[in-house]
Amino acid sequence: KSSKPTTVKIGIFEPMTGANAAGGAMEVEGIKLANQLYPTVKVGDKEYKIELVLADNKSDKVEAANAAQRLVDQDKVNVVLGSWGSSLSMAAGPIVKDKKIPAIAMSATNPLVTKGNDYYFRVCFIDPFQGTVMANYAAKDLKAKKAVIIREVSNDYSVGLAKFFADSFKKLTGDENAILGELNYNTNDQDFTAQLTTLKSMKPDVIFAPGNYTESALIIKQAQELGITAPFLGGDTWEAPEFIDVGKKATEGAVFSTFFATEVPITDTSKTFLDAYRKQYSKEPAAVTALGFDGYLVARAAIEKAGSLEGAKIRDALAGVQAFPGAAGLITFDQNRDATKSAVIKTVKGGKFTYLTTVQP
Amino acid sequence: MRLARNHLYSLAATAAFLALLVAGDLWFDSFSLRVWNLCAIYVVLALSLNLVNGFTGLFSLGHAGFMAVGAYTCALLTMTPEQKEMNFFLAPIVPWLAHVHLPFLPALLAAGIVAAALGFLIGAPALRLKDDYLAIATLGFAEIIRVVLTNTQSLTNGALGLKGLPMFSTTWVVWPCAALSVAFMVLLTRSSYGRAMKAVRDDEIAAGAMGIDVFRVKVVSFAASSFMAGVGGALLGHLLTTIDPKMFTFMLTFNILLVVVLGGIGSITGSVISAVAVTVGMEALRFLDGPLDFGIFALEARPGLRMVVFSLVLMGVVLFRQRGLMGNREFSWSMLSRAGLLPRTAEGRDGHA
Amino acid sequence: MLKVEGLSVHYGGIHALQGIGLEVPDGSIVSLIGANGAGKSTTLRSVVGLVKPTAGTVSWNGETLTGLPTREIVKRGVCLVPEGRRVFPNLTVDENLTLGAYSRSDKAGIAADRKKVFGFFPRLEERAKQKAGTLSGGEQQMLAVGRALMTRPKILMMDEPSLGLAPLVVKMIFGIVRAINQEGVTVLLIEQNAKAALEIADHGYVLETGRIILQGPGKELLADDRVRSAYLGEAAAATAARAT
Amino acid sequence: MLRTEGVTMKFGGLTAVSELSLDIGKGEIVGLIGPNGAGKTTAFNVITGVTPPTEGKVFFKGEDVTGLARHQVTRRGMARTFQNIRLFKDLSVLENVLVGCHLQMDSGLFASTLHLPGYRRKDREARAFAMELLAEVGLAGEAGELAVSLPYGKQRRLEIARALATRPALLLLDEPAAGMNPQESVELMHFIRRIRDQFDLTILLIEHHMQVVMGICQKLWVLEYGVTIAQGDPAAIQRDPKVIEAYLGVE
Amino acid sequence: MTLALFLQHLANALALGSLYALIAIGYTMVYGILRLINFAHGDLFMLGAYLAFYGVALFVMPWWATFAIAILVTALLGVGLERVAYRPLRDSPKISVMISAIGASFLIENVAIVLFGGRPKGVTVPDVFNVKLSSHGVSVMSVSVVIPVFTFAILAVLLWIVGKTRTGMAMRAVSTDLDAARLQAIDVNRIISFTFGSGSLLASFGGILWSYKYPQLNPLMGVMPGLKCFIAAVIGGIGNIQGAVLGGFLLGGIELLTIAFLPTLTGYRDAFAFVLLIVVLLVKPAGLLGSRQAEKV
Ligand SMILES: Nc1ncnc2c1ncn2[C@@H]1O[C@H](COP(=O)(O)OP(=O)(O)OP(=O)(O)O)[C@@H](O)[C@H]1O
Ligand SMILES: Nc1ncnc2c1ncn2[C@@H]1O[C@H](COP(=O)(O)OP(=O)(O)OP(=O)(O)O)[C@@H](O)[C@H]1O
Ligand SMILES: CC(C)C[C@H](N)C(=O)O
Ligand SMILES: [Mg+2]
Ligand SMILES: [Mg+2]
Repeated sequence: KSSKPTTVKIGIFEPMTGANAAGGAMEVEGIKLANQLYPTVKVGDKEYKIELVLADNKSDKVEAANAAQRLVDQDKVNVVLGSWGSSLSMAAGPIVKDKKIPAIAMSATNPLVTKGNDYYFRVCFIDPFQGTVMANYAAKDLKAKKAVIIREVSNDYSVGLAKFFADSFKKLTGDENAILGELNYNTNDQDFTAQLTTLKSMKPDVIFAPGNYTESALIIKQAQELGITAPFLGGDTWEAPEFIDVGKKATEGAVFSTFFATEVPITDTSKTFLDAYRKQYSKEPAAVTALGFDGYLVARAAIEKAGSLEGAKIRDALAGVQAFPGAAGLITFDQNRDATKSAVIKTVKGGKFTYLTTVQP
Repeated sequence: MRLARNHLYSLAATAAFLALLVAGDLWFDSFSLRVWNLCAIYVVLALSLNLVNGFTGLFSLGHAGFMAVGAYTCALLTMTPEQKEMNFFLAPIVPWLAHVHLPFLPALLAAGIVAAALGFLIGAPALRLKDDYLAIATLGFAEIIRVVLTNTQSLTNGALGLKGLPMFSTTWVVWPCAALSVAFMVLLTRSSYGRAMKAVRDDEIAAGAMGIDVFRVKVVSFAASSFMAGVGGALLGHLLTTIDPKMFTFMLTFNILLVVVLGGIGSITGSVISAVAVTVGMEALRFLDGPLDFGIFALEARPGLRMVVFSLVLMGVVLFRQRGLMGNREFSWSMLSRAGLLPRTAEGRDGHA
Repeated sequence: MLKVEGLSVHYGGIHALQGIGLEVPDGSIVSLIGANGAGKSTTLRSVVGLVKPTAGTVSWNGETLTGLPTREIVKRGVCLVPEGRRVFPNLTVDENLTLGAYSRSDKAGIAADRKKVFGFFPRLEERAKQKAGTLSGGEQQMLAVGRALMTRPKILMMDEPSLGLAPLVVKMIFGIVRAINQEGVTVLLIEQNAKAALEIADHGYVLETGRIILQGPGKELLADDRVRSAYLGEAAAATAARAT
Repeated sequence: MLRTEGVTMKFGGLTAVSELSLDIGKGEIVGLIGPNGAGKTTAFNVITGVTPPTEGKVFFKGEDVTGLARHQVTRRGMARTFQNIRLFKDLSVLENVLVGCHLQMDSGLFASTLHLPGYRRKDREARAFAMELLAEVGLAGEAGELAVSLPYGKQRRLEIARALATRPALLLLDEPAAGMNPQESVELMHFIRRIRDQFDLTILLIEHHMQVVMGICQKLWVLEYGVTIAQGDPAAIQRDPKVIEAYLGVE
Repeated sequence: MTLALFLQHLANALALGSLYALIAIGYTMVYGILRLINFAHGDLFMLGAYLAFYGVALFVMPWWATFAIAILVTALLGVGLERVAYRPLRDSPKISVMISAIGASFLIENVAIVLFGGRPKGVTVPDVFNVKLSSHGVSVMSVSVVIPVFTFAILAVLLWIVGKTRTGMAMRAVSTDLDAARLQAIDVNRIISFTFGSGSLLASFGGILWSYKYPQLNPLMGVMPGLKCFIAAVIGGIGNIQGAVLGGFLLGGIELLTIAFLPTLTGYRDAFAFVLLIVVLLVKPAGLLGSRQAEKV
């Protein structure tokens, strides 16, 4: 207790290698950008430098737990940010809870991440909401009557989203049999022709295919090759440049929900973020990059508000966050520590992600 | 006299180890403690793999599957009904499991038993195969187990996995488990049954001609190893407090295999040393991915460097010390005295005492 | 002439050969006898480069063989019929023989040699299309000798060619040894059957625990008391006869 | 003691053993000889349960043992050695013999790992017996060595000691003298005779060393191309023209 | 199920099966010579695909030129791999060699992650391979027609090499007994290098065609195909080249047709491959066309 710290440490708990590396990298971009713009924080009346400590969780649960433990224990970080991938976040859950260090997930949408864990927050919406949004879009905007779901059965996110979509699509169409079929595939599969051929014979109006962009892009491409014309709908994970890069022309017209659209800056922070990002990278940011930016800002604001580096205090400050202006919209944490936020629907047009509409919660 | 001395040494070593455990439990920070406890789990896992691969000569790559079964069994038996309800939000859990809630030890035992039973079921057909064929078939079984776990939503919660397992894997659980495993292996390898296993490993036909029921020895050792793997998996689950099917891919088996081979296949000592060294080493190398790359955006290039170094070390060991650290030798006090690390018995000081 | 000087071989800690010297003059038959584990096989294996000696040299007609890869040594006409039946079990008898002639390209010569081998071992001709792995021990030994002949060796080294062979075949093998020697092939022979080996040998060496302890013309060795009692088992045989 | 009835073994089109009918009495030393590839080892394999015969039956001590697994045959009191030595190469000489004792100890995984009292006693006995056997074959001094580090001749003797450790009534030796020089072969003859008396054995052996075969066998069976071409006492066999032509050759 | 639908499924199965077959051939060759499960085979597959990708993307070469260069470079890498990681272990226990193979595989993957980045890359498929052919409601891409042609052509060439040429016989000799092969004046190292080179060449050949069919690259892309094709090789009888082809088609067929007929079981797809494997092994322990080496006692 003798020598007071002169820095505040924020731990970045992200997959930098392994299957989720792309997502991790995008979030880290946002966090780093925010750190460049706002490198310090005022605690009480003292100005502290914010130091980022990165730990690669390798997209692996055992590694993730070690990495998280290391962040809170050895690096003594005050807040943890991450991780892309809900199951990785869940591996960190008990650790941050035990050490009373608040953690903020940026894009982990699985409800279980924050459920029953007072120390885990998230700056994005959750899958039940996302599923409803897409069901709405399918039933109302596309006037679809019948849908087929093709999901990544070994991916918690995909399975969850598929279920939420199915439930609300059935409700919206008032048709118990509105889902013609649920087809599965596995992570890292590359050939989907069998599923798609079956799918084609079901003649759906719309296809819901939540899953990683890697497999999804191939699915859409192979669907086109098989002559499937029904539109593809998906979730936030599609928003990665590789989605278009891999799927090429086939992805034209694919629709998905996500957190943020650069075309519709919501707050002043959005503008700050966009300007800084475009200047630095001369390209358009992904939604999760904006969320990474927001995660950092919320953490910083909470520390400032708590006026202390004590975990429990920062946690309480976070719990009290109301309408915080983030780059990807206003952030208010509900009693489950999930942000109630609007969803953005985008499509691929001319080889670019294009804003379609915003759906309020 | 040498015997008495060696007993003394062993007693001292045990005491020192116990002291280390107490000290660790008291003074290690939770990160070090976690890594330290992970070491113990890897000891159990490495020994279990060494039992089939090293001592019975069965090339088995199915460990992840047995670990998964153990981890799931133990988790489902120990989680509170509330936790289960929270976890199974997509499809409710099967009724007969919903309200089961056992203390840890019986559940751990059950994990081992279920895994062993499965090992028995799988072993009965698979152990008719040999070498690489056995390896690929057991790997196949493990993958099948994983696929089944992924798809049986109302039993395992499928891809969502389980979260909120009670944190039972404390020092005083995992290290005794490791110690028991070591004791079991040492006693086994010194016993007649252990010799029968080694005989089967060296020459099946000759072993049969010695009246050894070769197939039975194989199945028993396979099931015993599955038991240990199941327990190890359960311990791992309760250390992480969350599990899902993706944890238990064949990469996990490979990792354990690497530990075993680095230590020396067929050596208990080797497995123990290597389990600790690899677990600690992997964490110690973390700096390669870490703060080095701060400030500039060299970031994308850096991560992964740790694994590159790890692979290089691994290859180095395999290439330059082909039989691993210990070969198939075991630690003994006389080994240390031969190496000059302990006073030789002949000129021992205990003569003065 | 094959000349071995000061040859030492270690297997890990075992000092299997401790400075061996021997000479095999062109056109002669030389036998190497000695108890099990004396280092006979090791000597031959080092000559063809399958074992790397720790000291010493092997030379063939003045050229140093030590350090050359096995195939180069074999190409120079130094050929070994290894101990144990190292035939290729998955290849047919025919293919095994063809491989013996791997380094040769004279089609006619190869065909003639194959005929000759089948002449020596009609049993092999019967089984020409059978996989060598399913041959009996003795048949495999015949094949191993036949395969070696296919290389057209200048010096043929045989490591216990009679191991596990029926008396009739053993006789035949010794006949063949003589026959090929008469055609000008030098022979270096390892045998347990010391009597037969020394009878046909121009010169013999006795090897014990990695050292040459005795050498001399075959006939002389046969008469040597030490050889008689240690390797020919004559004293013991007498006792045995009485006991029956 | 051992009786086979019309044992026939076919590999694809090849009849390795045909209609073999052995009959061996208690305490006899019987030889099985014949040219290479005659089917001697195959006959051993059939008798000891390595491969079930295509046709025919094997009786041991009056009991039908045809088609039993290897270890079951051994448990009924048959032990063998192999033409190509098959020792447990990573085990010490003593341990090799102890493996042979495992059968007698009859202890399961738990009893032996937990070193239960019953096991301890049996273990002590087994060790004593194993050392006795090693002394018998002259390997007591090498008990701690690795089996592979022994020279060939000693490995053969170790294999015999190991087989004896199963306390067999019938011992089958496949070319025990192979790779031995005449001196050693003669010693082997004594040895075989001695163990027969000492352990109350019946012995069936395959051998090409005629000195050995003629020296110790009371009865001989001669195979050629799987067919029994002669049987009888050594003296008669040595005179049998068919045997001379097929196998012994003329002096 | 309508006929058109069935035919479509069949076409899919053939397309996938022939790709499996192609890769399995290389696997089986390498296994055959060293009795080594070359876990790095899948990684050479990945390297081939990346090399071809960079050839087009960075050096703007025509696809066929980069194709040729990529497979040759990968073949050399395979030869190098054998030299560095396997040759020193020739006399070591099998398990050490296998660990070395796993280590090599880890190393290649991790170096690839550092070099190429962990994020996937999209491949621009050359136009010839990207033509959609359809008739009677069945559509396939031209690449899926090209692959089986290659597969069978390669099969024929290899059968000839292994069965009829001197090199082939030497390959078979080397695969059973190194020392005995040396004694026949066979240059054992050259034969092994040759086999490894050809196997690696086929791996990258397969990898590139794979990336034309599934236009996405990532450093771990070889893991699953590697495993599947090894399974295919085992099913057919490892070491046996026709067996590899048979196994490849069978695996592709089972994987896709079971899904076609039992769509509810799609989640179990990966298990099918293994179930097939295990069933085959239990019935025919050496695979369908493999011959078990009779063990002489
Ligand atoms: N690969 C090896 N590793 C270790 N030791 C070996 C090896 N090969 C041979 N030896 C040892 O080297 C010594 C000489 O063996 P070698 O095979 O040359 O004897 P030999 O005279 O041919 O005997 P035999 O008559 O049994 O064939 C023996 O003590 C043997 O145990
Ligand atoms: N597994 C098998 N498959 C095919 N043929 C076999 C098999 N085992 C043995 N044979 C054949 O059966 C015949 C008898 O072989 P066996 O090994 O019994 O001969 P043997 O009498 O022991 O000869 P040797 O004295 O040379 O050892 C041989 O021709 C051999 O080729
Ligand atoms: C697919 C995932 C890696 C990302 C997703 N949003 C989640 O919460 O898990
Ligand atoms: Mg020898
Ligand atoms: Mg035989």
